[in-house]
Amino acid sequence: MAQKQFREVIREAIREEMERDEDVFIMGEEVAEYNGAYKATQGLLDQFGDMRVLDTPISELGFAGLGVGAAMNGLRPIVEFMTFNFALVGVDQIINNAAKIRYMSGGQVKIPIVFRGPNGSAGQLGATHSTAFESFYAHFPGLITIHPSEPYDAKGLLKAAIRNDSPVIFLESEQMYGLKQEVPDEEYLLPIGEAKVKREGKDVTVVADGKMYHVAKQAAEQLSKDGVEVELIDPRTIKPFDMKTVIESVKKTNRCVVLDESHPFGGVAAEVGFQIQREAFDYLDAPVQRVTIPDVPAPFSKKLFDIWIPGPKQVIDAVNAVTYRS
Amino acid sequence: MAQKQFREVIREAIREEMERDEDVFIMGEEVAEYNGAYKATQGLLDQFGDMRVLDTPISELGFAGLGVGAAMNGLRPIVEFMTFNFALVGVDQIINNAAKIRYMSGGQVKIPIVFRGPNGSAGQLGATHSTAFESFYAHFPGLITIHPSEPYDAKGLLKAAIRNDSPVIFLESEQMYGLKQEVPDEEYLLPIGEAKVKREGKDVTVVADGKMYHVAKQAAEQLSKDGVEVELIDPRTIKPFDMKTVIESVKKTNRCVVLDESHPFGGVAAEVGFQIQREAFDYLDAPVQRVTIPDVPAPFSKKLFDIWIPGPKQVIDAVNAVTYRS
Amino acid sequence: MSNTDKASITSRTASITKATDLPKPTRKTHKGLNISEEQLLELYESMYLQRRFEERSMQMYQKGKFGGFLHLYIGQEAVSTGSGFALNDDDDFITAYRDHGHGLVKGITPQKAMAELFGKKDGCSRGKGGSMHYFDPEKHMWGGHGIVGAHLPLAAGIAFANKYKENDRLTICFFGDGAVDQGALNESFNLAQLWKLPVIYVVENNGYSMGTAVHRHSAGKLADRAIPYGMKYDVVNGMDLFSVIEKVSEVAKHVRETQEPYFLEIVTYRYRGHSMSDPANYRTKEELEEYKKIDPIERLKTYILEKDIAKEKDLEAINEKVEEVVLEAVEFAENSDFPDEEELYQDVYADDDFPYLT
Amino acid sequence: MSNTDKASITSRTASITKATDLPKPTRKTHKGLNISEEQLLELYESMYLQRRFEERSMQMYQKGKFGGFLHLYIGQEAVSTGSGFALNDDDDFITAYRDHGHGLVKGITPQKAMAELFGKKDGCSRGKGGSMHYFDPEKHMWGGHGIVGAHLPLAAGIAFANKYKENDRLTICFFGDGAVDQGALNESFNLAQLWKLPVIYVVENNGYSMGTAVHRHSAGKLADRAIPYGMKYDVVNGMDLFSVIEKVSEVAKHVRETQEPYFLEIVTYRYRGHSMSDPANYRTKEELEEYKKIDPIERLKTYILEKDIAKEKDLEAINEKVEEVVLEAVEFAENSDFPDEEELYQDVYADDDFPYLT
Ligand SMILES: Cc1ncc(C[n+]2csc(CCOP(=O)(O)OP(=O)(O)O)c2C)c(N)n1
Ligand SMILES: Cc1ncc(C[n+]2csc(CCOP(=O)(O)OP(=O)(O)O)c2C)c(N)n1
Ligand SMILES: [Mg+2]
Ligand SMILES: [Mg+2]
Repeated sequence: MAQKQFREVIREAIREEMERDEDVFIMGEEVAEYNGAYKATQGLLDQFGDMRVLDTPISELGFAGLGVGAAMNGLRPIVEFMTFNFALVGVDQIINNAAKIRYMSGGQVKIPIVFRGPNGSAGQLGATHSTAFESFYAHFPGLITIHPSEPYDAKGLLKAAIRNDSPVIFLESEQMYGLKQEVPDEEYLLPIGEAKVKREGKDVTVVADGKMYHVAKQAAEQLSKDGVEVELIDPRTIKPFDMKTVIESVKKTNRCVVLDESHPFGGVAAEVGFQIQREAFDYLDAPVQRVTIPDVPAPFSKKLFDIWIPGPKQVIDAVNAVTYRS
Repeated sequence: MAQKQFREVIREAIREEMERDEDVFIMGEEVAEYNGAYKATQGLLDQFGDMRVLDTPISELGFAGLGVGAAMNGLRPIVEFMTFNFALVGVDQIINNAAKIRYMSGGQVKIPIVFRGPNGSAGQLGATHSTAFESFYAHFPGLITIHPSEPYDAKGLLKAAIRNDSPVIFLESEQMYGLKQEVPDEEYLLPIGEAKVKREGKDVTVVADGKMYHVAKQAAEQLSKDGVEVELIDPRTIKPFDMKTVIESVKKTNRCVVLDESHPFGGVAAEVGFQIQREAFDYLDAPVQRVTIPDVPAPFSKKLFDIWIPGPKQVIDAVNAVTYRS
Repeated sequence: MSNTDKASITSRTASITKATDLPKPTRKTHKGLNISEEQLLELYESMYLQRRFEERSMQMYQKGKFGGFLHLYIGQEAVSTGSGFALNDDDDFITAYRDHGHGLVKGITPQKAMAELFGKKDGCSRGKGGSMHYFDPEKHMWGGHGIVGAHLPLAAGIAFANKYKENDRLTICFFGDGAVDQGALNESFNLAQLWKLPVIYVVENNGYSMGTAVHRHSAGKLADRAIPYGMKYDVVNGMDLFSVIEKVSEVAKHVRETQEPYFLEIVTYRYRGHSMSDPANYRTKEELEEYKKIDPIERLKTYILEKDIAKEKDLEAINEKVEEVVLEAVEFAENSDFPDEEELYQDVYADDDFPYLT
Repeated sequence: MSNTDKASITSRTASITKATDLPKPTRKTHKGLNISEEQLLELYESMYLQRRFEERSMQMYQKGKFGGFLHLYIGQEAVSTGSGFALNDDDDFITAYRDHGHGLVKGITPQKAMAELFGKKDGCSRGKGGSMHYFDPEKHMWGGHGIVGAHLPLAAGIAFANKYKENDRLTICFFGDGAVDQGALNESFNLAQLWKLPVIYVVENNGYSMGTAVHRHSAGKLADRAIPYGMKYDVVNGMDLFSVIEKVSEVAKHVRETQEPYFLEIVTYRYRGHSMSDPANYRTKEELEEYKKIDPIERLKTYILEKDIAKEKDLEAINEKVEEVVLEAVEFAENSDFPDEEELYQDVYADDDFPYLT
């Protein structure tokens, strides 16, 4: 076991899969000669050459679609978006082509492709550079959506994603690339679609993915000092979402708060909250609460931004609400 | 009062607003010389000339963005998408530009623009032509989303949308264009963001927008014969969503079913269901149920399509579930 | 402000009678093009099959046998047929929603093709795609695509995979003149030229994007869209089978050798409206008649008869055979079953146990 | 399959030393261009202001005074300055995220500009936009846009509105060489030419899209992207202020008269990395030095001194004045308040009572 950064394990997962299977290749803006805008692809060009590690023009629609076509015809592309904000200009290729062609062809065409890159906000970058897309992609059938919060999960899930025969949206975070965790030296894969209880507790269930997991964790630690034991669940995969694990926990704690970096309307939190009330209605001692980015675009100003992005305080407030401590 | 078709009142609303305000113009594929793919713009070219009624190339990104730019600089564009499925290639202009520029400019730039056209499925058109986008657009701050189900609402709301200084997504339906209703001869506007109780009932609240409203209505009529009185609410506007009206009703009926033509994950139904449990937890006698398009793309085959699209039977099942009649 | 106060943004010329200009057809004979007499008759049969197949489809549609959109290719058959002939069987085809001709040329059987229109499980896309989404990857038919322009990047990707695998296959991508205005074209052209991908992009310029004449939607000449990338290009008479065969053969040779993309504007015409609901009021009857005079099937027929390659009655025999094939296809489609209910939840994900949300 | 087995998709030429070729500068003098001596000094001041403003911004950024991205325009000042001079004050500017120079040229005060970087309420976008989103519509500055290529259609729309209102304003839209590959460019060009919109599209070709040299991301020559549409175009030396002024003036006259769009490739160079985090290892020191030798500010300075329009000390005086202005701007920004908390929920919708969801 060694301490590894999030960006390192992303790179390792890609490298290992490219070594294992020569149909795997990677493309995106600045992934090759520049070694990645956030250095997630460092060294890959040198190791694999420029037929397998390709710098693209700024043509998200073009290269996302090129990836889908290559996947249809037998390759296993990894497409890096410099951030997922920029994928919006190419999103038709993801939602109409990658996600639907298998179905429209009656299952004759498989599309094993991974779209990956940073998601959500990364500090003061303004409204066009700060959107979180986990809810957006999970809405559309045909896509798998993965949103890990820690290096260990990220590595095992990215490898599984590359081997999966369906299109996968794999969401990372600029602000987590430096995050370190113990990661096994030997190869491992993790199953897509399994949540993980990362902290056990009896008082309240908190569900939080991606960056919000870390916010929830901080809150849980503080709450613990206050005698409130949070059961913290990291769904890791957003679609398919492992509700079983969540429902089991809620049946024990009878209370739940869901965190989510998307905007509130129809976000992951709304979905999970809806399902909890549907599946565990008689177990709930309080309505499910959510903590999300507010329903406004990201402001630039640091002062506003700090209010905009949810912190442990909001989580604690929500936990207080569901435990009627407020 | 006269009986008018949905497509007629759309046309009337546009015409009246263009007559009233010379800054209003309309563009889109086949809106001018062809008189509209679905004839919603019939006669407008002849009346207003080709500077105000413009046929565009198939360049959704280009002309959606051109509309946003024109709105920034003082005009009030109406942009028709032949269907909202095709807007996906231009959606960056809606989500990143139309919705965010006002905010990023600190309020200095207003963007009075209406994006309109048919939404959702229209029979056997296959997966790329059948997606409903109300949940999708409502997710992103900066946009107003309107989804009327009947001519009367459509006309009053479209006129209000054209006069509104924020970008509006106005969703219609190919399958409803022929639908008729009594509509006043004199001018009227309707307020954006107000739901309407279209049928009063004491046993269960049903919320349904757009095409699903008509499905719910059918179900309500059948249920009534069975002694179950549905209170049927048409939200009309999806963002902002009039939860007050819904909550009031649920407090009376203690049960709710939400219909929605989107896919389930994070759809309108999830959002409304989540909010109901949050705001009316103590009033609920049963978990909120939803009836949506399933989580698969639209199949072509009539047999599969008929299963895919929700009908009154599913609504009745859901009502039975929340009233424990099943 | 009235109609007349306001400057007109486009000049609406009332006098346009023909939407496009056709380049001269080739002067080569079938011998000059290395087409045997037998092949010539096969080509005739293929074109006639596409036509009759669609005429019957139209009939079935009008009878209410199936729903959805139906976009007919009638008039454009020389493009699919000539391209198919000039290329290898394992070269890859991809096209837009007006895809019946291309599908049949690539070897989708009329039965499977018709069953797909009917939404039956024996359809080429198992009834899930319909008219706009013909798929048969084993036959190198990669669809049938409904979002205008969205398959152009896919073609670059299919070509990329072929180059990556060094398998010598090339990709041909068909689309309409309306698709030329989508940025997808330019992004694909740039990528294809930059990465030297073995792909032939073909715009089937039939003069109209739905009701919009080509000069009203695209500034400049369509073929010129290749120029900025340094991509090679040419304009071809698409009402003449030999012209298509000649040019696509030449281009295919070049593309296979250089592994560089090519852009062809093949000028053609659709006889029917855009789809079944379009009365095509935007064009004159005279224009339509002009084109019917140079109908690709009639033209080949005349050639065959004039060169005495076959007799009228031989061609009649072919026609009858085709007629039977098409009627069998209709019967096959009628008798085929609809997909099973469970099919609704199949083929979305690779994983058969995918836990679908409700 | 190893690195060497596999055919290389792009030829990585190690010997490229210069990313772009500069066209020859104009031979005209300031008199030939109708620039008065006073204006010449103002132009010098404007360029120097942009430079010093950014040098100070960089310092403030490094001191941690503000966060986010900071993209510096240093080296490219002749483009913004020459364009601003050649156009009217009420002509409309729109650009990408490297927007400080354009904003200052359009009359955003250094104070407001600096306050925006600091995220303060007195910023030109009230602290909500930041470095990438400078807005001042009253001064006809329409942003500051962060999604590469996404503002090109906006420019067509701004121009459309001007044409619609028949107000004789024209629109100039700046973007980087990287944006040329976005389909947004082609869709905008087609619309602008088809509808004859009074807009000048300017690619500031500084040789690199982030770390990717222009020939590695764009096939062919950038200016040629106008050809297919029949759009007029030209290539300009962007290190030379006079060349920019000459060409943009000419083009503006033409566009105003004909109401037709124009495409200019203005070749220039950025001295700094793409943003503050980019060490710019993809280019040689020599290349950078080559360009610094033809620095636009130095070049104008030399011209002014050689022609004896002003003395060294006059220019020093200007520099000092600018220095003060910039320092005052920093002070202003430091002292300005952050927006109020309530501002978070303002300016999203036109309706101040919008019921935000929680
Ligand atoms: C992105 C997108 N926009 C609009 C449409 C609607 N539409 C379908 S076909 C068509 C016209 C296309 O014409 P063309 O490309 O010339 O092909 P043809 O029909 O002549 O074969 C339009 C506007 C669509 N399917 N996709
Ligand atoms: C659609 C999109 N893709 C990617 C990015 C990330 N990005 C920002 S700037 C940039 C390079 C642009 O270079 P260029 O257009 O030449 O402008 P310059 O920086 O040289 O001024 C990239 C890739 C983005 N902002 N938007
Ligand atoms: Mg056409
Ligand atoms: Mg550049």
